[in-house]
Amino acid sequence: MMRYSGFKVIKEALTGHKGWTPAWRDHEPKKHYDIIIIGGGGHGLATAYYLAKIFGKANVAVLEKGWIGGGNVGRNTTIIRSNYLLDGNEPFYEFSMKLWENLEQDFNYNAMVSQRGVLNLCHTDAQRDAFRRRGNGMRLNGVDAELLDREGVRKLAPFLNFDNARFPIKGGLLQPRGGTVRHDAVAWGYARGADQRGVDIIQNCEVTGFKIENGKVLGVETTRGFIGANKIGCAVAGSSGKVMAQAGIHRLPIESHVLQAFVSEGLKPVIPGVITYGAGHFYVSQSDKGGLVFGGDIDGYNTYAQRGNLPVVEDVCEGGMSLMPMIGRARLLRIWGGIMDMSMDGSPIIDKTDIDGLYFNGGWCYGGFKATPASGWCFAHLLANDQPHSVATAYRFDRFRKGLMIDEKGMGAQPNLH
Amino acid sequence: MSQKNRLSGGQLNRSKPLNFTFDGASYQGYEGDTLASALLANGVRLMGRSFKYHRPRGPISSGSEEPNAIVELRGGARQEPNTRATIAELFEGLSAKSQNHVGSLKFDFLAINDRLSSFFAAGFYYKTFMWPKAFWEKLYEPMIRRAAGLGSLSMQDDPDHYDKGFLHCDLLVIGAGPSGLAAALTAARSGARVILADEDFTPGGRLNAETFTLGDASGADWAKAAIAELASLPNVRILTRTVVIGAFDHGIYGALERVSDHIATPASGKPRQILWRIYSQRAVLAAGATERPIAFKNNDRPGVMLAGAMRAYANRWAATPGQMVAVFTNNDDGLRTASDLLAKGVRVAAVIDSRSDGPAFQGAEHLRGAVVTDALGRLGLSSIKVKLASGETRQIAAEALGVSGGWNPNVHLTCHQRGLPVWNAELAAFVPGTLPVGMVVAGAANGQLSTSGALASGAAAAAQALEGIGITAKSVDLPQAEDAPVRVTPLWYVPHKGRAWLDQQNDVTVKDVKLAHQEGFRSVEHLKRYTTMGMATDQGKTSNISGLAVMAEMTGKSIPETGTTIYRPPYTPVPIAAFAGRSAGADFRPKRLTPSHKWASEQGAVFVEVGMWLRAQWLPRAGETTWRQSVDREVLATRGSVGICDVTTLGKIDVQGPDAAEFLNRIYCNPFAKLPVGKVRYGLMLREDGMAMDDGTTARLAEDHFVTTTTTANAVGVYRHMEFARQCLWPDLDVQIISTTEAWAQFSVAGPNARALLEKIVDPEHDISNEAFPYMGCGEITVCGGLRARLFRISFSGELAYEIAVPTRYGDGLVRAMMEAGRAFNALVYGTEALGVMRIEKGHAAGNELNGTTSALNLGMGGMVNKKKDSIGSTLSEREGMNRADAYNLVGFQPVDASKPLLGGMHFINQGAPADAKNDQGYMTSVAFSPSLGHSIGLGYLKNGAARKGETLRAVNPLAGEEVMVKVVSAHFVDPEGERLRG
Amino acid sequence: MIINHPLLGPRDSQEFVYLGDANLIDRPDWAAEGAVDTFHDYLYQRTNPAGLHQELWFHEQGDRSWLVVTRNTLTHEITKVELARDVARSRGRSK
Amino acid sequence: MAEHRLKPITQLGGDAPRRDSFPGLTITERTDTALASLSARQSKPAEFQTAAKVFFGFDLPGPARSASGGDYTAIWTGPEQWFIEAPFATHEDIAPILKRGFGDSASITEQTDGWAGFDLEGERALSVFEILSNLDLGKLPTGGASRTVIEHLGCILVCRVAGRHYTVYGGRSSAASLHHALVTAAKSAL
Repeated sequence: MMRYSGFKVIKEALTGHKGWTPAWRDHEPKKHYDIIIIGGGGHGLATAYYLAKIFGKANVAVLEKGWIGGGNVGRNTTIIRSNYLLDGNEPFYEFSMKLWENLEQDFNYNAMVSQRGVLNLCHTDAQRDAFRRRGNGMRLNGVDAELLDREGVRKLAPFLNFDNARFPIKGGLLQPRGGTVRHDAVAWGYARGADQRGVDIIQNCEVTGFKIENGKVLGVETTRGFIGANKIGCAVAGSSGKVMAQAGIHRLPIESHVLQAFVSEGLKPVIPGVITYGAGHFYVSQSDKGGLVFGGDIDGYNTYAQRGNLPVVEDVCEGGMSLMPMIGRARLLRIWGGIMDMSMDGSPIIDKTDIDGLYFNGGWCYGGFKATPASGWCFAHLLANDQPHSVATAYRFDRFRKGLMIDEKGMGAQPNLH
Repeated sequence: MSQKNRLSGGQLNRSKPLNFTFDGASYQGYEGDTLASALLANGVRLMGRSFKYHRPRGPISSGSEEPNAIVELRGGARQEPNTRATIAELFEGLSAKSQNHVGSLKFDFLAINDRLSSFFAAGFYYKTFMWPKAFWEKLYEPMIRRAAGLGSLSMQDDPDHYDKGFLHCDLLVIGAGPSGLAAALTAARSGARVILADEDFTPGGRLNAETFTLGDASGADWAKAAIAELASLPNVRILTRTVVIGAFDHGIYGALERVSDHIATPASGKPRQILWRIYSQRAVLAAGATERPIAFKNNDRPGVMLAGAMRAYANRWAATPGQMVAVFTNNDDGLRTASDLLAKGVRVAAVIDSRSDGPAFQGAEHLRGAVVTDALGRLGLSSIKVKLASGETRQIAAEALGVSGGWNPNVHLTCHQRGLPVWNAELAAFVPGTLPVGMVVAGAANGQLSTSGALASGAAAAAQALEGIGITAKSVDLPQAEDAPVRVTPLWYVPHKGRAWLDQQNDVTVKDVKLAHQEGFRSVEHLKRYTTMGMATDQGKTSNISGLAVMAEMTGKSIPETGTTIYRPPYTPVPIAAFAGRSAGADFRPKRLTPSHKWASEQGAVFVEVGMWLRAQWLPRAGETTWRQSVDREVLATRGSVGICDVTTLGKIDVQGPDAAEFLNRIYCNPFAKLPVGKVRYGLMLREDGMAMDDGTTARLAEDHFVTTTTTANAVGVYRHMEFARQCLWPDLDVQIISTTEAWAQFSVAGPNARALLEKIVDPEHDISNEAFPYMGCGEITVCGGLRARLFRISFSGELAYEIAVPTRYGDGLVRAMMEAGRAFNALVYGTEALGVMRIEKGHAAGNELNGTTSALNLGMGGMVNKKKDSIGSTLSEREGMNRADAYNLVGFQPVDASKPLLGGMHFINQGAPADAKNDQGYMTSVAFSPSLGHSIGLGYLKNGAARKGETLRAVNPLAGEEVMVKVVSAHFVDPEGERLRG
Repeated sequence: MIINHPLLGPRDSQEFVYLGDANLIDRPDWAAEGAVDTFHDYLYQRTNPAGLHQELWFHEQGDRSWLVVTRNTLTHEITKVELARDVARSRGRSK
Repeated sequence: MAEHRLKPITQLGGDAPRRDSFPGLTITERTDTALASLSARQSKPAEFQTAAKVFFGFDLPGPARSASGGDYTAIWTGPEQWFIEAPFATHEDIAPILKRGFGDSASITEQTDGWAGFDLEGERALSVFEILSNLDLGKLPTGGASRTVIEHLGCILVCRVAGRHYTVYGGRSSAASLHHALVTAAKSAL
């Protein structure tokens, strides 16, 4: 097991980098595993990692139809935060934040967890009151939060449009511990950590069907043959509908939508942390390489196409040019799209299904990245113990039937509004 | 400095010299130059520094694929970072600075990174900087961030104006090289509506860079004639300086026109750039091809460039990177560079041809079967080392080296809808595979690399495209042109111990790709992400395929088996401002003004944004120094006598038809069927999930005519919802709805003297006495001597109140008339703050309470949900989770110590319990200082609140470390029995 | 995207507002047994197909028609556009 | 209509219509038009048809079209719905006037002041619309009409003379923003 360190980097540099070994191994699938995780994205890999590390389950495979980290963990705007409003969510996301804070030492991989702060701006008195409610809720949960007035915001981000704004900045809610993480490194770090603990990571292995007998799942058909398992966890984000349909579950409280995101050419540092516009669809941070990483709203129609259209690109840039017209001459370099599994109340699901042995993790909307460590841990907990983790008890399928929605935005049963 | 490397000829306007500066030094070029061509002509090869190792760099291309020669153009607020010198048109007074160095361009202190490069191999940062934990954010990351990035923003607001526009055509032709021109001519002569877009300022593509003839004319002249013909046709639109950036769904293309980038500043009122949305029936992609380099040790030295670019500089721009050059090629096309430069009088030291079986070359020493193994000269090439076929190494002096590794078709736009290109072994390149619907690819973009082939395929592509939309193409006589075969023997890199660059801007070398392979990052996407190859400002246009080829060699698979990268929009980077267009700064969104806006402005009102609306927030008077003074005065004056408020912003929906009553009965949870004509009723509208969607009053003006009001915020959504119900749920209900929000200027007139005031406005034939026009009455009346108007006896403030509406154009007149009539009562106009105070005093829910997660039960209106009829939301509001004993109820709060202020967003904690999430009892939604009561009051949601009146709780605000003891009270603070509004 | 409006011809989808699955037309009977469950299924459960999807779009910046658009969620190809009112009637909805 | 004592203001807040001139285009505030929406009721289609013929003397236009005759222009705005234009001076009370013609076969709503109209006239009109509207105005014939969006505002666009004269109606409350958009575009394009 190779350990990464500054010393190792120097040693390899001086000896022609001949000693590096693959970050994770390529395995042929075994005939049977205790647990199979479908989906080699952030959540799937994290689940496998924690199953092995925390719950002592090493006879685990992660099946990935393409290359690991190729889903939403590899196409997002890398933001982490735990500034949620509702009881069902806040402890979960704070659990995630704490895991982020120790992640790199934990899995011996520098994912560049950078807690430079997440600032949500408000533009009306009502928004400020709502932020005070949220910030106080965070504080009651032991989470850091600061309510800034206009001058407080100006001190942090003097380049914002204070003088000629359509929607003046009234203040903002700051979570200093929020920030960004190098997204790909999260997938690779978990993969490497899981691999080192005995998990089989199997790429280019697409699940094509389930073997279910007497209401119990026995394994999966894949492009690399049948693989048996005692338990199967599905963590496939935007493909939730497609994969679950193979198990005969044809209806879920989920729709698939595309979220576009954007990066500019590299620029010398200008944006300190993450800034979110409260009167338009725009949020931005700046990567360590110098690119402005920004995004806004989903396109709004069901799609699996991983690409969007111009109206949203324009809408997001309009928001940017309203909030900080100094970015006008920065050039947008690349647009990409990820498929979001938008749930009916904007909150996720980590639950058993009606099929014995089949477990589901999904409905992350566009908030899945920040949830990666906690989602992995809680899903591993559920898979290992058949009981939800204490911070994930609300993420049940039946909450809609029972009228216990976790609706942060208050938009109701319309996924494209969450 | 003289233009020592300026050649003869070229397509320059030599009668128009242009002065410019680069890094403060003055130079001269000509109209028709780019910044790069002018600098080369002036003997400047060093134009920038690379991203990671800060290596000295010069241009490798003459187009938008340029990774190296990127500069900060212009200055002040117009400073443009990362501008490609190779496509920046020269203009008088242009000033540019090199970027990404500490110290000068020549002596960059950060070039130390280059010395330490073995420590900075691909992915090194993932393996270190982890200890001690706190050091990442405090030390390592700030250090990395300072060093990273390329150019700088000015930090000033972009002063330029940008437009967005929309164009329609039968056929969009992308690229005005030989194939694009042939396609455009074919379509234009066939009568189709054609748009021809080209990124260059002179259309013609490679025709401007080559010495080939088309028929009797030079390529450039033929292109000029073709453009002239196209420009003369009414069915053709030519967009030069316009790059098509993306292929979107259903034939929509995005294109960026650089309207004013070739002049110092845009003319007054004119845009810098226009983002066009082009709606096309069909498109011909004729985007040409991009040459690729061959990697070898130190192949990034200034002076090493693509052979085709070297030729373009000589032929089109009459500029050469040096007087003694060499050429390194693996294909026939590279040989053209040598002959063209010789023809221009440039000495060619040698032609190094990696093939032993290629055609012979005359005119310079032709080293066949040889490869370049090293380049020397730190700030600019001085010589190259060549490994001869014999195995010997020779050093050859040269100031510049033209390298050709073959040409890659520009397939980018074919991939924007996730089509994958396919490998063509003969060209050793990817060619278009699955295409977006409606697109045909022609010319070099489709692998037709000869001029003749390009022309023919352009014409054929246009004919094919037009056939699809029912237009028969007329055939076009195409001129004779060269038809040379491609003949390329793939050579991706020259093996050597040193560093050979693939992605020059991001400093990704062959070694990095090999390391990625060694560490298991073998899929193309892993390779890209691990090494950052192809992620620089050029998006890997000259490097991706070569990197892929190296990886293929490592894995022992073919290139197509190894994969291809997904090209995504935009084709070249686009200023963020261009995507925003005119919707920037204060023009981000339109404003909506109330009918009394003009009057209120004259009064010095303070306005507030309410959605898109601007409403008067309060109207300060002389001597008032705080907003509270104004608001308290407005509240007290209204409650004491009479106040007027512009409430036009509330949505008004006209609901008519024989089934109008039944329709409203289903839209609202409470009954409407039996509302008498001439009466108004409050309605609560639920979403289907049982949560409150909106509330408002509905007036029945006739049996078959209602006017429904919505909240300001929800007007649009409620209308949409009602149309959904009308068209999708109950299509045969005979009901018609239409918004009339803006047709009527509506004012609330409230206070004990409201009626007295209105009696001076309402024409005397209309009796508005309490008996004739009681609370919740409504009617159509006339005012001020005969103007049609509507009067509603409703009250948000809790006072005796009316809402009066006149056609909007008379709203300004009405407020003036009412102020005049109200003089005897000291009438005033109050703003949204006073409105808010009075509604809180009265306990009315508003936006803060109707937050999308509150049910009728939460609002204390559970009893309104009529179970004897079907209405939207009634069924699902029965779910157990929405009817728990500890459900939130809306109640009132007041501070135990009357001097203490309350704040919206405070949370409630039981006395004696610790302030933590477990003990959270609810939250304050709205607060106000009640001038009527002399203390703060609040509304809020409290668990089981309805049963807890009289309790004392802690209202905590941990954000500010504050807490206030509050008493739970009825939400109706003022006139709880409602006597005033009925008076 | 372009939506070929049955009355107005091709229009930019930017003029429309999207709601979701066209099954939202099929609002259950409130008076039937187990209405809470059928309403739950109606409102919250989606087939979310990867392929042809019938969905509701409102021509908000146009003629205010609700449309049922049949669109492929993998390619975005639109194969059919109908007035929702007609679809609703054909599915048996009336008053 | 009786003589009352309230003074009207234009949508831009002035006493008289504003006019802005550019090379090849003038933009004029339209203040002399009364408007009402006319919607056919489902229950009386025959009565509605008859009433429309008798009242207007011309057939109501189909989708994306307008039709004129006498004092009236009818603009198709939606299925079974038209906006009716008439001279303001004689038809300020347009809703009751129409009601008299249609009885309960139609639902009629006054819209005069719900909208702010601007006339764009001149040979360069299309150059300005190309940076304002996504409609293919090059193909919109005289009499063509459509609701669409201009600079985030829902508008009704009527082609009076193809290529030369267009009316844009936007919500009255946003008249200043619409006017700003039109004028900015004209400056930019002309």
